[in-house]
Amino acid sequence: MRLHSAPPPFVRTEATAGSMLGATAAALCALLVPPIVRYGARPLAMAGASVLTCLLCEALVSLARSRRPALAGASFAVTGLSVALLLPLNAPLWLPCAAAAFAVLAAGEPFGGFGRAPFTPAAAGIAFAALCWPEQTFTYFDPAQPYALPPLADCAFHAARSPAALLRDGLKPDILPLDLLWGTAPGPLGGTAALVLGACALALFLCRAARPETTLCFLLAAAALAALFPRIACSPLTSVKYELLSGSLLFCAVFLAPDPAVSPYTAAGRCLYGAFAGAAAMAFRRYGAFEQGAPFALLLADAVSPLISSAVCRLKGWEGKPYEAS
Amino acid sequence: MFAQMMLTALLAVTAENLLFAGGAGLSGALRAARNPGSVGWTSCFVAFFSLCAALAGIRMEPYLAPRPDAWLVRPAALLAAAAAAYLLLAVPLRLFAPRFFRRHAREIGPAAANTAVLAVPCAQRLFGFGAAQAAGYAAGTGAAFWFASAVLARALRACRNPDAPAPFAGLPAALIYIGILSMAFAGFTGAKVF
Amino acid sequence: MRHPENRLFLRRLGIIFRNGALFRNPVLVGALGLYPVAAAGFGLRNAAALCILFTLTALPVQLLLCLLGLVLPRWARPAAVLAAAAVFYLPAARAAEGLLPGSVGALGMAAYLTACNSVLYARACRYAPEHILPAAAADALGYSAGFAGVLLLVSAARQLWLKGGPWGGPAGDGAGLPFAGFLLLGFLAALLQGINLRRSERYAGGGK
Amino acid sequence: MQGYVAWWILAAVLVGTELASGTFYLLVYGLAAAAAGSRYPARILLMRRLCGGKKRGAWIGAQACAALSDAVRRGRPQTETVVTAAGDGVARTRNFRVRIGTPVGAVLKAAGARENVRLVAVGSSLAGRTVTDLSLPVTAATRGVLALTELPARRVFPCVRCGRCARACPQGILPWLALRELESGAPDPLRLFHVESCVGCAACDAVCPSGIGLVAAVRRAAARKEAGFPDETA
Repeated sequence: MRLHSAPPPFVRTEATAGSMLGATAAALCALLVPPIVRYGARPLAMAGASVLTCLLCEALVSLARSRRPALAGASFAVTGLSVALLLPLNAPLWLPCAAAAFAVLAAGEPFGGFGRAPFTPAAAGIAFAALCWPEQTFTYFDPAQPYALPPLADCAFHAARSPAALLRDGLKPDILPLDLLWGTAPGPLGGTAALVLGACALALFLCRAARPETTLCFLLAAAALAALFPRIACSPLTSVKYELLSGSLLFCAVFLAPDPAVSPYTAAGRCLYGAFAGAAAMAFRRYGAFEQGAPFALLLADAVSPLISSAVCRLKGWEGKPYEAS
Repeated sequence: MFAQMMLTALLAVTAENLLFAGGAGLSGALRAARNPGSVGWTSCFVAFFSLCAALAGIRMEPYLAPRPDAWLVRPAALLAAAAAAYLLLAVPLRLFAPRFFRRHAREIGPAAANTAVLAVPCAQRLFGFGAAQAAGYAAGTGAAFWFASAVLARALRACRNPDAPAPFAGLPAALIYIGILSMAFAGFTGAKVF
Repeated sequence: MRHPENRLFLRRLGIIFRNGALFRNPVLVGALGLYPVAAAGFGLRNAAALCILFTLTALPVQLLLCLLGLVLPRWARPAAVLAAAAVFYLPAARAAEGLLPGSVGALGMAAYLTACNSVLYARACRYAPEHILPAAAADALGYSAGFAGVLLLVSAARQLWLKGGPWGGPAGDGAGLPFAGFLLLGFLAALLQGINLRRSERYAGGGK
Repeated sequence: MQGYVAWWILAAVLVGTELASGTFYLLVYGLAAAAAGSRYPARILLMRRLCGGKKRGAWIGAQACAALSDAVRRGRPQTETVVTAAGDGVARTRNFRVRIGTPVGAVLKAAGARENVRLVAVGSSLAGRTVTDLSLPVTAATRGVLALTELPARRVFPCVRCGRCARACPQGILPWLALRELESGAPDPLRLFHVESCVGCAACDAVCPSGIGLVAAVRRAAARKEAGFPDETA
């Protein structure tokens, strides 16, 4: 029996940052299932390309920094899957790759990678894609018509306007609410199936991989703004329904907003952060240049997050206490 | 009029945020962020000089607009106005509040030459602001400067964490931070800054 | 000129120039003059016009401040810099317009803001009045070269990116926006910081 | 009379060692005794419950109490102690009454230690220490022997801001705040909230999902705070 020495503690909590990331990645994979069932292998190819790009970029960075690749964290999978799920299924395959590479190489690694990036990498990747290639990022195929989407090649399709684009133009989307729930409306790959998203959110909160307050405040703020200032002539409830179920808002609220590496430290701070992000998302939808506002809003909220943190610390009286000898 | 002022100030702070969307005056904001104690006063000076620049722009425009070489003379006139505004603030302060002036001399000068300040008359000419709106815009620029400095002060701390690669630690990471943040502002403005 | 003291002097001027142009680059190390690079540096033509404008304003302003250095009180320097920039901007803009017709007008606001930016301000206010004329001139030329180098590099990269890269890919509309400039600046600054770290390590190793 | 003084000194020593280690405590409060409960760190939470945060009480652990009673009533010195052998390296978690001085290896053997034990720790599972020599003796303060077949994995991630450390801390310290300030390179002593009251229970270490050594960070922060502002010391 050869004995080793190690510093205490010798027992630890079961939940680690790695397991939390793994749970998030599993939930993101679950989101891929309905599109795969409906359209074949293309969603898998998109997600695979994006995840592989993230993996490759992280490996390259690790090589350049001559350190052990930090792959066990599965943060690359979360970033890659989030990027792929926020893009349309008909986008050319290089688009998720470019967005994912940007997310890792520009928004993640220069700041020290997982847990250190001041911006949600996936949101930064999507914002980059939206600014550089808006046409490819916001053109959606019509899911009502049967298409064979080839897994790897660029696909020919009949473009349809997404509910978010219609709302932006002040038109009421002519889409059954059930389609919005099941994900048969035009929109980003992972953002359309609201029911699956809700189930994933519930699972993540129940297994404590994410905290619900950010998501709840995000959605509450967005819903309140949608009800108070509807963009289309309809009842407040209808406005809330369409605003919350269209575009990437729900996906961002569930998967990107609770990102532990950027949100404030305290529950109160996280509530403020979520509410700010939700309000900013609605402001971007109304006044912004693109139909998707949530990724941009998250970037803005990430920048404000340290300010919220320090404001909360000051309000709670955690600052300014001198040394007290016991 | 007050409502107009406030609305324009809000415009300056948010969508037309010169600092992040356009990058004007960021050098000054970064400098202020490195020394967080000076942020408040620097923002006040920036607001004051923005107001001076905007009013000077309004005053000069009737004389400059008809000239064929307006593109050439306008910047020079503006710079001269900035020099005058600096003297307008510095001389009385030096005479009547020498201690205050000595403490803040390092902030007043850069604030007068700050690009955000010099950009205000351009914005004012572009949007056709009146005096009240220009005042609001100047106040908004000051507030935006304060906000940018506050954000950057914390960003600089985040950019110097123990996991960041050595070549990126500090300023390079902060520049990338600003780049990503200005992406968020570009989401408001789209493919144009103004 | 072959006198050893002269050689030493020239060498020192060379070091001042080199530091301004590369190792203590005003944009990449000093975080000064970010606006013109980020907002206007998206085409080589723009960049060339800005470089001419910048160098032709910076050099005389720096020399003037150096000459005035001992006469002018410290508190009046900012006003002097701004006024001198206003005066020297006129011939500089004329020269830039003469060399590249229509370029200054196309620059729009960036031309205004390059006439007196934070690089020029910081160097003319703090460096020039306290150094001798040749040093001030070498410094002005050095940081002008540094500024121009960064500006041209960033502009070339963004122009290429706007056209879809060297392999003729899809055009990236975003490259014209300031964020692309900031990101490129960030990576360039990281490269320079890496070089500087390597150098300081080598000096530290050599000193032992 | 002299005998009584000697026993009281022994009792005081025992109480002192109890203060430094152990898991179960009884708080002698007048004539009453109370159970500590199962939440870690038991004694601090018990103190808080019974004394309301005021530093007027003292505690004596169950074993020390028994030894004290033996010493005072029967005049018997403490020669035995109860040791818990636990961990996945032993067949079953069991308590043993062993003589003080028994080698740790003998306790493990009695508990049915497996062949592939790689780490043996003495003391609490959160704040104990490892032993590499099994002939070391059990002392009067030894309460537990932990045998593990796997080394505690210490894959460290950056802080994920879950706030569990602050909830686990019995002293109301915010370990994340201390860590954040230390990592910023220039910690502000006034932002190091309450770090000087750390008792080193390592509850924050145990619950941290990122595996960060928070106790060490809080101790460094306390030293930093005690030193005051750099300007003051310079």
